[in-house]
Formats: sequence, structure tokens, C-alpha cells
Amino acid sequence: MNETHHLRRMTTIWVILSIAADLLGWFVLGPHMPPGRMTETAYHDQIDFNILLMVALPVVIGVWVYMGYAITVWSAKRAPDPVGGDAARGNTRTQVLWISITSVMTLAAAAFGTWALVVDHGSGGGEGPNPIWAPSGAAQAETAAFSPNSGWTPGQALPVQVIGQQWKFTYRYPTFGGFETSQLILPDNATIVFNVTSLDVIHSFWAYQLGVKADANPQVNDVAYTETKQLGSFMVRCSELCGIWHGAMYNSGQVVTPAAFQSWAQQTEAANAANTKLLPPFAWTYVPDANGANGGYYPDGKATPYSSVEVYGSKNPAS
Amino acid sequence: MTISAERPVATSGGATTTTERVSWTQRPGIWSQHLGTAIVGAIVGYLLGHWLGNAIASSYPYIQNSGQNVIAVTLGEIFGVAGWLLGIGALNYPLAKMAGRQPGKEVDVQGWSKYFRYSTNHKTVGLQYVVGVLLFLFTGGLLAMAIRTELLNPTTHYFSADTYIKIVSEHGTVMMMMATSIVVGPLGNYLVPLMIGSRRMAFPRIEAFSFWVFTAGYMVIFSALPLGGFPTGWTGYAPLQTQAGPGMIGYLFGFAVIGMGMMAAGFNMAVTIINYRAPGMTWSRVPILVWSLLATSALLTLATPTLFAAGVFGLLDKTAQTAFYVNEHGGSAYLWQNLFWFFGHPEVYIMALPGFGIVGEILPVFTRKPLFAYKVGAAGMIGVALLSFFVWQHHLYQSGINPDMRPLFMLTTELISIPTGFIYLVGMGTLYKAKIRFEIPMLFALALYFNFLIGGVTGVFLSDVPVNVTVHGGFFVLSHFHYTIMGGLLFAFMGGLYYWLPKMTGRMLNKKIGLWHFWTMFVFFNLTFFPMFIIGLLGQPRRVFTYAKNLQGLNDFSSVSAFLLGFSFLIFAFNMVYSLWINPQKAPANPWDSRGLEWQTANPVPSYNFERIPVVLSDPYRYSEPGAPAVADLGDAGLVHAAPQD
Amino acid sequence: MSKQGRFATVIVLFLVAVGLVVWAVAAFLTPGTPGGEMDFTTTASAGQPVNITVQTVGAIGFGAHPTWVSYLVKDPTTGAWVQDTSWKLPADTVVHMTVYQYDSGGPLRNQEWGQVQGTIGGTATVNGQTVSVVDSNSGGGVGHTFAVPALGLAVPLPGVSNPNICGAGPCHQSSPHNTVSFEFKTPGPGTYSWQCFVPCGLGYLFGNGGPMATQNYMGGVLDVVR
Amino acid sequence: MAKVEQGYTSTPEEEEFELRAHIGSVWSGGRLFIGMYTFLLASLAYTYFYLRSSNSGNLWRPHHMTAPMSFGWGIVLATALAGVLAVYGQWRFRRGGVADWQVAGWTALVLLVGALMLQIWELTKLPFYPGASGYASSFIGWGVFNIATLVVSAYWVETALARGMRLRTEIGGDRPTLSTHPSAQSFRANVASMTYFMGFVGVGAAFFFALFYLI
Repeated sequence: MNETHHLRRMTTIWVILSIAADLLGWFVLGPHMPPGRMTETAYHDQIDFNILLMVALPVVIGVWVYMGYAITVWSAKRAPDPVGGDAARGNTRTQVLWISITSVMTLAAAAFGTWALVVDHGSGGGEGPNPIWAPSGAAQAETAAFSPNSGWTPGQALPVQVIGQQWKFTYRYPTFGGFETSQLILPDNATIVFNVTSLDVIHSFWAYQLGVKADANPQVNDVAYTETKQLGSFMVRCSELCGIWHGAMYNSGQVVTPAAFQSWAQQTEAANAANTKLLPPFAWTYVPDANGANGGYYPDGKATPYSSVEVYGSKNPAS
Repeated sequence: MTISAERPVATSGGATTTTERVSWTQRPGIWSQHLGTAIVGAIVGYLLGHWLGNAIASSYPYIQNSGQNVIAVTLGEIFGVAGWLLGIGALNYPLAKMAGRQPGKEVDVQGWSKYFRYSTNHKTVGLQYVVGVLLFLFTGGLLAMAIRTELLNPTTHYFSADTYIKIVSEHGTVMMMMATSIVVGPLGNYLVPLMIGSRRMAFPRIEAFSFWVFTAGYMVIFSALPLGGFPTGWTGYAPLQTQAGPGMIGYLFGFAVIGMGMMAAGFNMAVTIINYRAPGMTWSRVPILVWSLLATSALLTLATPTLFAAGVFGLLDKTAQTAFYVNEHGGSAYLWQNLFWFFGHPEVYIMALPGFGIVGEILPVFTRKPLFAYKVGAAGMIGVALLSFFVWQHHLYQSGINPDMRPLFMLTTELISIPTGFIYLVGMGTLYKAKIRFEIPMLFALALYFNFLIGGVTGVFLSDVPVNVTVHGGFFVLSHFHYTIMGGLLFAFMGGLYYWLPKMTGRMLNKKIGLWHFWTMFVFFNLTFFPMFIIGLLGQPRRVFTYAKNLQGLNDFSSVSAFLLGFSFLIFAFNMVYSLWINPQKAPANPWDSRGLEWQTANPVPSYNFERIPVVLSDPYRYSEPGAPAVADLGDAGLVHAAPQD
Repeated sequence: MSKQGRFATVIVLFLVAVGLVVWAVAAFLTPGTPGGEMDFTTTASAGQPVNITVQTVGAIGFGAHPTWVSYLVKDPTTGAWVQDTSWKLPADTVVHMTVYQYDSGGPLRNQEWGQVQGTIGGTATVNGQTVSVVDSNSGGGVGHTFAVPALGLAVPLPGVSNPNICGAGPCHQSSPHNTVSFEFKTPGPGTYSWQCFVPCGLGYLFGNGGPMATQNYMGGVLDVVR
Repeated sequence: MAKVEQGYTSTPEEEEFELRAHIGSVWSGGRLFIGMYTFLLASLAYTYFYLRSSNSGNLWRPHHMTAPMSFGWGIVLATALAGVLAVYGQWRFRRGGVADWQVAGWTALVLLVGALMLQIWELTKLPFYPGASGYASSFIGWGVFNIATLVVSAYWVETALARGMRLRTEIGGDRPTLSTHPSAQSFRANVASMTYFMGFVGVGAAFFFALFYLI
């Protein structure tokens, strides 16, 4: 059997299997790929995943077909004696071809990833305090966050603050008087601006079906965007190890109709009014007292935070 | 015990004969330095340090308040490790050196007791490392069994939440630290001098130091459990790290101690490879495993100091109350993430590259073909090593650190798959029109190609920022790195053991038991970890003790497979014991018909490796090439011809 | 040694290793597991409310960490105060909980936990008065909270401002304390973690280490069964 | 003439090969050690600049807190001078000035030990507590690293000096600068590597002095 025969056979098997796998992957598996299509970012993340899958499947199948072919056809029982020498030690054309193909593929993957990241406004990932790929309306939401009675109307972007603490996420709605609650309710068809921060250690806010993940760092406002597209409930989990109850740090949230959201927000604002008065004014980040209640780790009275940001809990500066 | 305390040694020129003191570490009998004195030293040191810490710090307010004296624990650990090194004899020469003394001529004590001593013979150290890393591996594996037990049920808990986190953290830390040395330690130390035609390593004391510090690190990391464990996982993120109890010292100090071992091992390895190559062992003839170990050593020596520094800062935060990682006092929690991953990503390649090297050695032997694209393969390893310093922030895509840098890190990360792909080019090219013998080492090598492909391709998914949003911090990434480290490195290591243990011990490992081991390990490895990709995509974060009820089926499947995977390691352990001790079968001098220089010396390998320093004549991969020159001129033993052609 | 002898040695060594592992698991890995949980399922007849009485103390006074702050629960059969935070409860049942709060308090890090949430009626009774919000910045502040995040249950336990607070647990009624009682309904079967949201682990960064991060002190699980 | 050692024989060619390899190891090991140490100190410099630029809660360096200047000058001058002396000594050593090298070496050692004492003393006299600011934290880090560096360099200088003294008797009165005895060759390689390291330490001390005290 000559050389072209082997390669032709392998290529045939590879093409058939790859096409089959890609078709199955795109049409059967693809639409159900996590994280689903509840939001624009989730939808984009899903598409990106599927596109990478379309490239990855032929690569994996290619190697497997080759290896499978090799171990069946060229086993010691069947194969003729191999030929060593220079030809077997390296073949410039093969090497150049291999390097070129892998280089093109990886560069294309990086370019595609960058493009997807930019057009999808950070793809729902935490973009730090000064996002450079913000969707329209984000700037308006940032301003609105500091006018506590601005509420929300459909079409506007809604700012929501996510506060991680050991071991629960709580949520502040700055445009509704800045009330805080442990429920996460979002309106449908709206751009949501998540401002994620923490009061102690690092957490990670992972709203799975929304395609949003942003680390909650103390004293950092980690911003992530999404745009809701479907009604329904979604899961929030902490995805950064934060101590003993990390595994229990979850809650479910809901995307509801704009009207339902309005009424829920207004009701909760009213119901929590007594407590909201006791909260510090809304700020992007808060300075938790590193010591905890009644003294603690660092010597008290010597740390003097000349802080420009709001203090969560009045025990700061340390007494 | 065949040597006496005083023995005649011929000095240069052979004219005068003087008597020279034999090092304390090499004296026969129990009145010398060995594991026993090391243990005594460690215990005394720990108690002394602990007492000192209590004397100094028990009145400090935060220590009184917390009811746990981290300073006493830290000093105890430091003194304990110092006592361990003092007891084993690691400090004998460094102290004698202060009086200007030269190292004494050291020979190994004969008999099994040499394995419990501060041996400077690279073959003894290599075998010590084999046992050491297997001990690491098995204890880490038991913890993995505990993790999978807890995850059998989303609501019924076998461990309490805090204990579960301790187990997870301990498992990750032990495994990661073990994996850094799993090839460099045992196979590297044993084989590199044989492969490059040297009679010794460049710095045998540093080599021995690396092993005994490695064992000390093992104990330090495990001391965390009785001290209350640490809750941070192997990544040890601050400020959770700063919040944790004294068990955290076991992590921070353990990392620092093992870091010293890693630096020492890499330093010695790199210097040896550069300087001790036999005449004729040009860079284009260096075996591919040696190339991979050189690249690994570069990472070990240059990346580990960062980890060491990060660990020292963490220790200072916990004991001296600095605030490196505490935002509220002027530090930054991001700092740890940056320092840790600046080490942490090269670390990942510290664990991948040696595996590539091993399969590169195994493939030509069992295909009877030269290694395809040898230079591209070597260049790929160096390329991976270099690039690995520029990718660390891909662990931090969602952290809010430098979000505008994400495209750059996405690019560098995906670029790394180009040199990694070279390894596949090498493998697939070598298999082309080969004559494959399915011996156990070859099966493991092929399994690496299967597993690492999955691990590598999922790595591309992880490096893509939009996809990373869903898969970061979940079981997907967990499965990904188990596929690369366990599916890659550990399979390669197992293949390497089956391949080289006949050389190292003079005994063949039983093939029938080996086949059982391979197939159970390969099948159950994949059945354990492949479902975890799906579990991760369905939204299960890492390190949780409870999960969504609908994922129980997949988790149980994974757990049961994991138990069977654990069982396959028992088969392996049994094979080791059976073949090496219960029913030993003498190995032929060159059981696999390899051309490798390491197979050309006598069996068992004499303590001086080569009768004459060999003159290397060609690279070791010229199989199936009639008229290929012998691999080396071994001097008195005459020209050793190429391995028999089949 | 004969082949059989070596084989037997290996078996013996293997058994020793297994023994060591079992010992290590028993010594270091299983204490505080839900196995030793306090059973409340048999204390009331089906459908009837279950009574739980607990106290919070500033320093537990015994055990491995005598200075740590802790919850203690009253054993429903013997009436003794026990350090156990894993409670077995019947599903879909009203739980009537009484907390004797013996510890001092202060401002909450997050005043959100000063709201009574998730109880029946959305209120709790503090020393006979019905409250729904406790201002943690005034008076004795909040000493601890009893919160089950998965159920949305959170009740602040106001701190004791009397300086003669109880020094070591178990504390007696004669020490100054606040009595907080509330009712909540257990959900379907499952395990639900509960914790305190006051950073009360003294000497730990953010006050959330030590007793806050160790089961049987300031957190535990509700094991709800049918 | 073959040499009997550990049960094997070495031909003169092999001895020469081993000696070359050994000297090469000392040479490349010395450079690699500097490389490793650079990464260690670079981690500290990175920390310094990272905390400085993030300035969490405006707590990088309130009131421009500075460690005691007198200690700082003392430490940096002693360390840098030790570095200069090591380089000078090596320069003289290469030209046969063994005595000069020894005097320079012992002086450098005294300076290093002095700097070490000062550094430890300084840590007990700081006008801020360790967790007071980012600057305070990284300064403590530098203190610890500097102690380690000074111990390592003092050790290296001391062992080289002690070796030099003993060597003279070992090689039968030959000057270590000229002798072709293997021990002398090895010794010279060690001294050269030590000198490079000392120069590196001197530069490092000046660099971190500038970071922590001057700017």
C-alpha cells in the first residue's frame, strides 16, 4: 500500500466523521448548550461555545482517526518493517503545514474571541470598575444609580448592585431608594448593569443562565452587563471559594415582566424603608471593617483609612 | 554494611594515601544521621519553636482573641523543618564549609539503609523520589476518594462543611506539589546523568537537599490537618487566606518549603544538563526527555521564587500582621492572584512538559522509528516554557483585574497551543508507518495523547473569554486540568515507571497485572472526569459540598468511576510490590531494545554509571536505519552497536 | 523470606495502612459531621410545632476552643445544653424557636441582617416586644443573627448592653440576656445550612474565621426529613 | 595515570573533562542563582509598585510614612560598599593580589554583618505598625528579604574566605590565583561567581533603598 492510500483513507474517514459530528453538534446539541438563551450574553456565550466546538470536533476527530488508524494498521503483528533514516526523521512540508495550520487556527480563535468579547460588551464577564466595552445606556444607569428616586422605566438600563459577604449575596437597587434585599428580580428586555462588590473576602457572582460571572472583590466595583431576553428563573452561585459555606452560597433569581418588576420593586422599597434608612448611602464600594465585631485582627485605633468611599457598618474607622 | 568509618582514599596522583573522615550521613549503624535522627530533629525543633512562639506571642491581643497562636505554629514549623534538615545531615557540609572544608568523598552505605539517608548518589535520590512522590500521590488520592464520597449525594453529607473544604484544599495542594516533582524528582534525577553520559549530577548535595526538603514540605502540608486545616483550596486566595486559622500556615509555609525543593531540583537539573553532557552529546543529540527537563528546570528556577515571595508575604500577613493582601489596610487581594498565577501558570507547564518528554522517549522505542520532527519538538518545549510566563491573567478573566488586557492574554494563551501542538506533530509523525508494539509503556504513552487532546482542546475553550464566563470556576475547568495533569503527566509517569523501573531496579514489572492496571486506569479515568465537563457546563461550581439535585446522576457516575480509578492504583501498588519484592523477575539488560544511552550501561547501574565517560556518536532515535552509527563509544566496553534491529 | 511470607507481610502492611487511614479519617475528618445531630423529629407529634431552644454565648468555656463564641442547643429529651449545630427537623412543620442571647453586640457590617426576614408574620419577639427591624447602630447593637440563607430566614439577635455579661457557657437565666422567639416553617426534605451574619470571630480578619468558619460554633445544618 | 576513586578509574582526560564540567557548573550555577534571586526581588518590586498604584483606600502611604532614614543610609552604604569591595577584591585577585582580596573580603563581611544587624534593629524601631499601609507592609517584606539576602551573601563571602585560607595549605603553598590544581581552579570559579552575586546584591540594595526611602 502506498503513502497516498493511507492518507486518503484517513482523510475520508475524518471528513465523514467530522461533518457528522459538526452537524450533530450544531443542530442537535447546539441549541441546548449552556448557558442557554435567557439573555443576550448567554446567547452569545452559547454561540461562541458552539463555534469553538465546530472547530474542536474535527481537530479531536482528526487526531483520533489518525491514532486509531495507526494502532490498527501499523501494529507489530501486521505492519511491515518501518523505514528509518532522514525521511522518517522529519519532513519539512509536513512540519510547515502543521505549524501553519495550527497557527492560523489559534490566531483565528483569538481574533474571534476578541471580536465576540467586544461586540457583546464584555460577554457578561466582570470588567472591573471602568468597563471599556459598555452597552448603550450603561452610562445613564451609572448616573441614575446616584439619584435614589429615579426608578426604572422600560428601555432604560437597570443598575443592580451585588454585594457578596460570607456567605450570601445581597442585592441593592440604587434607583429604588437604594433598598437592599436577598432576592434578585430583574425586568425582561432590559440592559442590566451589575455592580459586583464584596464586604469581606473574594466571591464570584455567577448568574448561570444569564451568562454573567464577575468576581466580588472587597473595595472593587466589578461591572458586568447583560440584556435579559426571556422570562424565567435562574440560578446564582458563588464560584470562588470563600470559606466554609461557599457551597451553600446560592439563591435563585427571576426575570419578570417590566410591569411585575416595577410593582415588586416599589413594594419592596416600601416594605424595606425602615431598614433602608439605616443602610449607608449607595456607593460603588464600601469599606468593611477588617476587624469584625468587637476588635480583632489588626491593632485598633492605628489604621486611619482616609477613605473616599462609603463605609458599610459604622465600626469603621476601627474604634 | 560494608564500609568502615575510616577508609583509605587515594588522592590525586595516587602517590599519597590519606585517611578521610566518612560523612556522618554515610556511617553504618544507627550512630549516624538518617531518617530516625531527622524525625527526632523535626519533633524537637517543632516543640522548641512552638514553645518559643508561645513565649513571645501569647499575650498579643489578636492571638488571645482568636485562641489560636499562629506565631507559635509558624515558628514550630520553621524550627521543625530546620531540625529535620539538621537531623538528616543536610546542613553538615554547609556548616563545615564555613570552616573552609571541601566536601568529603562520599560513597553510599551499602544495603537498603542508604534509602533512609542523605544520599548524594543521583540513583539513590531518584529511587527515594519514586517512593516519595508515590506517597504523595496515594495520600492525595485518598483525599480525592473522600471528595467523591461527599459528592455522592447533594444533600446527605458525609463530612461537615468545614471538613469538606479542608479535604478539598489538602487534596489540591498535595497533588499540585507532588506533581511539580513527579518526573523531575524520580526519573529526572535518576536518568538525566545516564542519558547525557555523565557520572554524576552537578550539585549532588543540592539534589539530596531537594528531596529531603520535599519530604519536609509533605509533612508541613499535612500538618495543616491536625492544626485545623485550611479553607482556601490549592489557590489559597487572599484575603480568605489571611482570615483562616493556623492550618493556613501549613499551606503557606508548605508552599515555601516545597518551593525551595523545586528551586533546588531545577537548579541542579539545569546546571547538570548544560555542563555535564558527555563529549559528542551536542544539543541536537540530547534526548527529548532531557530537553523537556531543561525547559521544566527553567520554569522551576525562575517561576518558583515568585511563589516563594508570595508565600512569605502571606506568612507575614498572618504572623507579623502586615497587610499585603488586605485591601482595607492598603494591600491588595489582587496582588496574591497576580503573584500566585505568575508562578501558577508556569507551574502548569512544569507539570506538562516532562510528560511530553517521557512519551517522546517511549514512542520511538515501541514504533521502531526515529522521533519525528525532533527539533520542532524540542523547540516546542522551549516555546511553551517561554510563553507560559505571559499567560497568567487568563485565570483572572472575571476577576476585574485589567479587563482591557483580556484580549492580549487570550492571544498569548491560544498561542501556547501552537508549541503544544508540536508534541502531537512529533507523536503522530512517529506513529506513521510504524511497527507498534503494545507494551505497557507504549499504552500509557498513547493514552497520554488521547487524554491530553481532550485536556488541551478544552483549554482553548477556557482561554476564550466569552466561553470562560460560563466555564470558569466550575467543574469544567476542574475536569480540564485533571485531563492535562492526571491524564497527561500521571499517565506519562506511569508509562515511564513501567519503562525505566527495569533499569532502575533490575526487575521487570509484571505485564499481566500491568495490563489490568492500564486498562482500569485509562477507562475509569475517562469515566470519572469526562462527566465532569458536563457537570461543569450544567452549572456546578468547584469546591462545593452541595449541588443541584438534577446533577446527582452524573456526580454519582463520576464518583463510582473515581472509586474504581482508585482501585486501579491499588492494582498498580500491588504490581510494584509483587514484581519488585514478592516474586521478582530479573530484567534483561535492555528489555525494550532501546538505543537510549541509559540502557547501554551495565545492569544494575554501577555507582559511577559508566566505566569510561562515553563519547556520543549519534542521537538515540535512529531506529530502522541500516548503517546508523552506534549511539556512543563506551570506551573499554567497546563500541556499543545500535540496538538490535528487528 | 518465602514467597508466601512476603505475601503475608504485604497483606499485613496493607491492613496497617488501611487502619492508619481509618484512624486519620476518624481523628481529623469526621468530627462535627451531621452524624451527631440533635433529633427534633420525635419531640412533637406529627403536624404539631417543634420547639427549639438555643442560647448564644460569648465564650463557650469548654472544648477545644474555650474562648470561641458559640451557639448551644437544649437537648429536647434531657434538657441539657449541648454544643451541636446539626439539627434534624421534620419537613413542612412549624418550628417555634427561642433564643437566649447572652452576648454583647455592636453594629452589623451589613444592616440588611438587622431585618427580620422569612419568619411567620415577618416578625420576631424580643423580650416580649414584636420587632421587624433592629437598628444595629444604636443600643446594644446586634450580637448575632440566626439565618438560614437558603430559606430566606434571618433574625437579628440584639446584643446585651449590660456589662455583666455571662463569661462562659452554658449561661444561666440569671445572667443578662435577651430572649428572642420566632416561628418559621421547614421546607421539604434536604439539608440547609444556617449561620450567623455578625462577624463575631474575634481575632480573625473580617471577624469571619475561627468559630464562624467551624461547624458546631456559629453555624450548622438543618437536616430536614420527612 | 589512572585515578582510583569509588571503585572506578578516571583517565586524565576524564578528570580534565569533569573539572571543566565542574567549573562550568559553578559558573552557570552562579548566574542562574542570580537569575533566581532576581525573580525573587522582582516579586517584591512588583508588589511595591502594585500596591502603590492600586493605593487601596488611599492607604498606600498616608503622610508619606518612611522608615528611619539613618538606618536606611547605614544599611545601603554598608551593603553597597561590600559589593564594591567584592568587585575590587576580585579585580586585585585576578592580578595576583590574594592579600588584597582577603582584606577586601573580610571588610566586606564585616560590613554585611553590620548591615544585617542594622536591618534587624531597624525592624524593631519602625514608626508605623506592619499593617498600617501598603508601604508599611512592603517595607516589612523588604526587611525580611534583605535579612535573607545579607545572610546569604555573608555566608558566601565567609565560605569563600575560609576556603581560600585552607586552600593554601592544601595545594602546598601555591598561590590560589596561579595554581593549576583542580581545587584552585574550582576556587577561582567560585570567587568569580561570588563577586557577581555581591555586585548584584549591592545594586539591589541601592535600588530598594531608592524605592523605600527616597521616592
